[in-house]
Amino acid sequence: MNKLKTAVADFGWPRIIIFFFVVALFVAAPLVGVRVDGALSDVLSRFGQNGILVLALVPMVQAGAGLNFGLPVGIIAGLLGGTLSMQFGLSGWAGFLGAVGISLPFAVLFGWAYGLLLNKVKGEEMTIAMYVGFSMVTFFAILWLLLPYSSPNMVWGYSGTGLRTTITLDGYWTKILNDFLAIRIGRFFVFPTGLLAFFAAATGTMWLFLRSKTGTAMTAVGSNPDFARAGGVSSDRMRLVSVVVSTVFGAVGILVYQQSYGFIQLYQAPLYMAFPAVAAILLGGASVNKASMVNVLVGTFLFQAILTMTPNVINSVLQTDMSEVIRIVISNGMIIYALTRKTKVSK
Amino acid sequence: MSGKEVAGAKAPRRIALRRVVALALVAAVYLGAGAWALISGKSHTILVDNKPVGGLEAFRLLEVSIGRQEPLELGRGERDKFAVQGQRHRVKIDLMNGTDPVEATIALPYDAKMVLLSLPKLVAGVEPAWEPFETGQDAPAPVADELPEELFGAAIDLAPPEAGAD
Amino acid sequence: MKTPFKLPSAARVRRFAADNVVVLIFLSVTAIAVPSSNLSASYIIQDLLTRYGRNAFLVFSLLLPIMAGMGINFGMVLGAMAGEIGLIFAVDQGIAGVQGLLYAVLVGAPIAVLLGWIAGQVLNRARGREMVTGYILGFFMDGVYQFVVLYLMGAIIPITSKAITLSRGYGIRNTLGLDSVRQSLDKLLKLELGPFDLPMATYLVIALLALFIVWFRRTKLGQDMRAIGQDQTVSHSAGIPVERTRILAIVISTLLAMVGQIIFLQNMGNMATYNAHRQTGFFAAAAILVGGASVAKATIPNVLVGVGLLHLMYIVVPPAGARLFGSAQIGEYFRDAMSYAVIALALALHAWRKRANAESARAGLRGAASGAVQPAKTEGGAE
Amino acid sequence: MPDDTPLLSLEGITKDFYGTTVLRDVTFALKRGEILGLVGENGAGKTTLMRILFGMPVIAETGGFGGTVRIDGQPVSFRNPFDALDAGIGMVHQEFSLIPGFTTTENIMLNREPSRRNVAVDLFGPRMATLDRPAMTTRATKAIERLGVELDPDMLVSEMPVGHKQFTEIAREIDRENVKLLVLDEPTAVLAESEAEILLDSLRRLAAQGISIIFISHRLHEITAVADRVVVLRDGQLVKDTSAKGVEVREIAAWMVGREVDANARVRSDRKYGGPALEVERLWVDMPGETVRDVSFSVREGEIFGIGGLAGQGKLGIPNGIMGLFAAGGTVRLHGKHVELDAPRAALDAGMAFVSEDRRGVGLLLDESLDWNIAFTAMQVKGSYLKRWLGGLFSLRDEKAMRALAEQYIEQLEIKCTGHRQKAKELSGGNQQKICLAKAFALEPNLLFVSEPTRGIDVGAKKLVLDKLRHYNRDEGTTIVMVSSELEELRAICDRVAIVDEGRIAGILPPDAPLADFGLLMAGERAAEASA
Repeated sequence: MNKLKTAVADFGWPRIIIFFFVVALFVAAPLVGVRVDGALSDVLSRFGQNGILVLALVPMVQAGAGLNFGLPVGIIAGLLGGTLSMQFGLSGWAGFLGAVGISLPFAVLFGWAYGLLLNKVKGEEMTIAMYVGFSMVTFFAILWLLLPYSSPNMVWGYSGTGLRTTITLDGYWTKILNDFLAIRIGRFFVFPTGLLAFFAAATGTMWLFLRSKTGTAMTAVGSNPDFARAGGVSSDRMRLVSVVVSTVFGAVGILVYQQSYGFIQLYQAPLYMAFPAVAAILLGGASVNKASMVNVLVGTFLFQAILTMTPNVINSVLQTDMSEVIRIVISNGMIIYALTRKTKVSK
Repeated sequence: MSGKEVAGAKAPRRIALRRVVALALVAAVYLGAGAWALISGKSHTILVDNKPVGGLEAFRLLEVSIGRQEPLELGRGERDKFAVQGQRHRVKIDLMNGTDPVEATIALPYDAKMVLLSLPKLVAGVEPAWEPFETGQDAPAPVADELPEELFGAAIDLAPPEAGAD
Repeated sequence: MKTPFKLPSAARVRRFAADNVVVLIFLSVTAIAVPSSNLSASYIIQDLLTRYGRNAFLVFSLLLPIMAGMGINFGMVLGAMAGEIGLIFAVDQGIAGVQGLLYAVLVGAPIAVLLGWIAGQVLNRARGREMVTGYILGFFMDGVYQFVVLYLMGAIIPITSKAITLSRGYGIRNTLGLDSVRQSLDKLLKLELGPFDLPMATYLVIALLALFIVWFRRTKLGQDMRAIGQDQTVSHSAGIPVERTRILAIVISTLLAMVGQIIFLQNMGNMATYNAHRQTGFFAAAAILVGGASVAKATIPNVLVGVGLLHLMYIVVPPAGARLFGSAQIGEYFRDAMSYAVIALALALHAWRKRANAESARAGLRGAASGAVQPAKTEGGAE
Repeated sequence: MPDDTPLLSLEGITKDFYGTTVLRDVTFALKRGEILGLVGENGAGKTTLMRILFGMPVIAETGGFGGTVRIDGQPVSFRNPFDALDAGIGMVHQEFSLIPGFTTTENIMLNREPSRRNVAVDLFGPRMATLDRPAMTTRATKAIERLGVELDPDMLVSEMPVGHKQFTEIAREIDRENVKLLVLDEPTAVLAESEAEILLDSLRRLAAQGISIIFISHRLHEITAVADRVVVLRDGQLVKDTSAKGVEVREIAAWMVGREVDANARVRSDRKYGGPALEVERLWVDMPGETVRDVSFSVREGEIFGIGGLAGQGKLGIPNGIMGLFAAGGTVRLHGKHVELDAPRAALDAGMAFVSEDRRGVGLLLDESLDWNIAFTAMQVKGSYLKRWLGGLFSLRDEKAMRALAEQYIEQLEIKCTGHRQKAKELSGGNQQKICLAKAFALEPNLLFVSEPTRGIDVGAKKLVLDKLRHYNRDEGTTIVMVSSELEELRAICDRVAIVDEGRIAGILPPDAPLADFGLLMAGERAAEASA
């Protein structure tokens, strides 16, 4: 009984409430005429679509650099990869993989510079990360206008220069992962095999990375920087590595997101993309300084389930669209909960 | 701890009394200011009307002003409006015929949003010279984009486009 | 306060530059953009004068939390929301003019106090990361605000005016016309000085606020906030109620932000019901940091300089962008990027400087210092 | 005013923490205007006694205390330090509790500022009163004058020399109108000698004004210079309460460290040492609270070298500096090879290992499992416990090997735990210490630093830990440098013991040297005097 109590306290009431909320949504769905299989199909594809962006948060949390509100730095690298790949006329698998390949060097470079900055500012990383992300996104908004992109599918038709706000991936790599070996069951349910396999591979890579010597050192730095230092590990270096890895996963994550969504969104679109990812990982049970693969999987699933189900179910029940309010309150409430929780630094 | 230094602890009861009085004063000022703002800030629309009414002739041409606002010129059968605040207003009508301007004070009820003030009635001294005016028309229907933009914009929603077709 | 250390002039210049690098960067960008914008001096000055009246009050609301060591109060958007709720009621009740503003303030005040108190409680639980928590708290409350204004108003909270209600019968429309109170404060005491219009009443209110801040610093509470801002542990052991004082700092800041938002909106003349507050914290933070403030220290001149510089850039950069790149859009992105970068840079510089200071403070303890424990000057001082 | 009631009397004060008695029946009294020198080793009970006097909450939280505290003959019991302050007791701490950006005046008057009321006070309460700056300056100046020192009332604390900070702090305490008793805990620790002199003068002035003073210092000559009476605590008991007149420093030192039984010290004839293993020259270490200023020594191969001294004197800084955990300078050579400072990795690579005194802060990953804790350093430094894949292209943790290692040490060191997956934070202090030892042993070092190995662990574990160290030294031939506050422990297992005082080595003694000599070295007397 006592154990249950501490387990509940550890997990946190907000998470439990949200968990039951999601269960209630699924139970209520058929009662109000929402198809569960269709909804589940949606949830699965959104799960794969967003998962890698959530996964990208893990290394920095583990290294003690906090929640990566600067995820847009990686997203920008991904956008560069995607747009350049299109510009070079690559399509299909070559296009998608090309996009990933092109984005990686940018991600490493950006992540490295961003990590150097974060190392200078231990303590207020999260606020600074947020603003680094914001300024990166807006600076790149200028570049989207100025860079000499020329592919007619991407630039504004009337002026012939400057990328469009939304670029369709149709004819390039729309849903290339989603549709790969996808299994259709009935009219409403599609299992996005390729997408989930890719996500699983990414999760596996992260898992292996955390078990490597470097990953172990990184976890130790996050758990107790003084211990790691005494063990001959440079915490600055480990934090830098974690930021780079996080940025790389952010870049890949946005490419996966876009192929599933079918569009590349530029300009202000990436501005707030870190927040739902952060909310998801926290919802999955991560704290500001500890996160695992399980947190990512559970959190992403729950969060996407809420996003998918609330508009349908709540609208049917209340006859009004409260889903926006609900998701703002839940996602930000989750972040505040994590930030105000006494970080259990056992000392 | 800091209280002692200030209060001097000499006359705690007098201090307590002072506080009560002071707080009461604040409450009074708060409520008073609110009441003042509510009453004197309440806006009304006065339609000034120069049309024949109940056997009274309209004037050929007149200049009407309310309070210190710029006067308006009204020809026969014309109507215009003043936006005013507060309930008591001085109306000044110059009939432009060499006679002295007519002045009158009207008092409106607090909840009258819009009143129709008949100038012939006012000049003739008929009380009340005004009557409530209902527009009858409702607020225009909001267009679709009147709903708030989403905070996270594109970041979260976006069910895969074809999923929406289900 | 006197400076006991006389630095050689070169070092002093370098130190000045290091302390004001944010201001200097901003100045140089603006200096380039002003001529390229091709705007007339009188246009720029008039626009600046208007923007001072519109924005300065909001920026002032950041001063006290900085003094109390809580960093930049991004939670000030809670105050902005309270002000907007006040304005909704003023418009709904048909209260016009300055009275309408007063009414909005009176309605907004208790809401702001409540929200400020909540924010203070939350921030007290998030020591060391007040800024990011305040920022997210703003997002969170945005959801609550939307719930209240979009779903409760007209349904549970009585709203009489159909003109501001959505056609479905409840919820406030996306855009709220503020014609009844539009610039009523600005017009109250308008001074025409040559080609310029000066909203003297607004300036007067801002000046009164500045006086209030000056006075407040000299009160016991102000002194306590300064103490807590520097060392919470010492303040606590001296008997200063740390948590309560921090909450008070946030409550006052929220109240001021409430008034500031009302002043801002009366100048704008209409209100984006669900968006008006979203950028409030960002603009205020950028302004005070551009003015040379840091997360730990901010003064009234910082506010005045910052509002001027930031808005000068906001005025001149889009037309400059249009002329240089053929796209005003570029200028707009550029000024946003600059403002975001300035916040990031100012925060980073502060964190970095804090570490450098901590290290130099211990410099005396390093090295195999010969002789007695302390440097020689110590001994002379005590005699 | 002839008043025979002592200002303060402590009667039969007894206190235990979770069954460990730290104070036993301590009784003494203090007269008005008297200066009492309170002396004792670390852990003798001084701090606990002062905590009881000030009603620190920690005392009540751990079950209160026995005995009576009387002020002016009336029994008192303070619920918190503010009660004690109200009753006229002031405390000056070792660490400065000053606001750096405030002036002298503002600090002296902190939270007691004289102020003027105004309308806002009625509206929003007393904190809206404006400060009366002139009155503040006047009162601060008066307090400074009472001390008989010169301080600029408008100088910022952050720009002050250390001595001024100390005086500011004292001035703050004596500004209270009702102050009767002042407790100073090592006030001279941070001061230069000339400043310390001025401080002692100030204390005499205050005593002459009728303020009683409890003066805690390890510098025994200061005690003999300023105190009217000396009270010596040892192991929680009062061993001496005597007039300071005619008392010699050496006597006090002997009272302080003297144990009834002196059986532990042993003379070892069977010890053989090789050449120099570790040579340290002019080492300085910037470790907060444990600053090392200028230390040189050399340790022989196969030796167990002890470093002792009172807390805060810098003994802990020595291993921490050599291992690169704090900024350090000087020369360190291991087996003749130069060791880079400020680089933990270099120290580890050179073959040194360190068991930190800060077990929970530095020694352990509290939130991780035991196998992680034990294997981590060896994995990072030596690349052990890794499994290589794809021809060494990348390597993963070898959880099996880690488990085997953990289990080996769990058995060998008799670590009580539920298994190698248990989290380190769930173990008792003694078992945590064994984990730290295991971590160091896993590195197979040729020189091992052990810092405070027995602090905060129970008797059984203490013995085991010390035995393990002794056997490790004997069986593996590993040179050990052991830093400890427990003099007995050092004398029991070390071949030589160095005593550190004020960041320097005061002297190196054989373990069987007379106790009083150790005491004198700790009290800041030079080696020459001690061996006399």
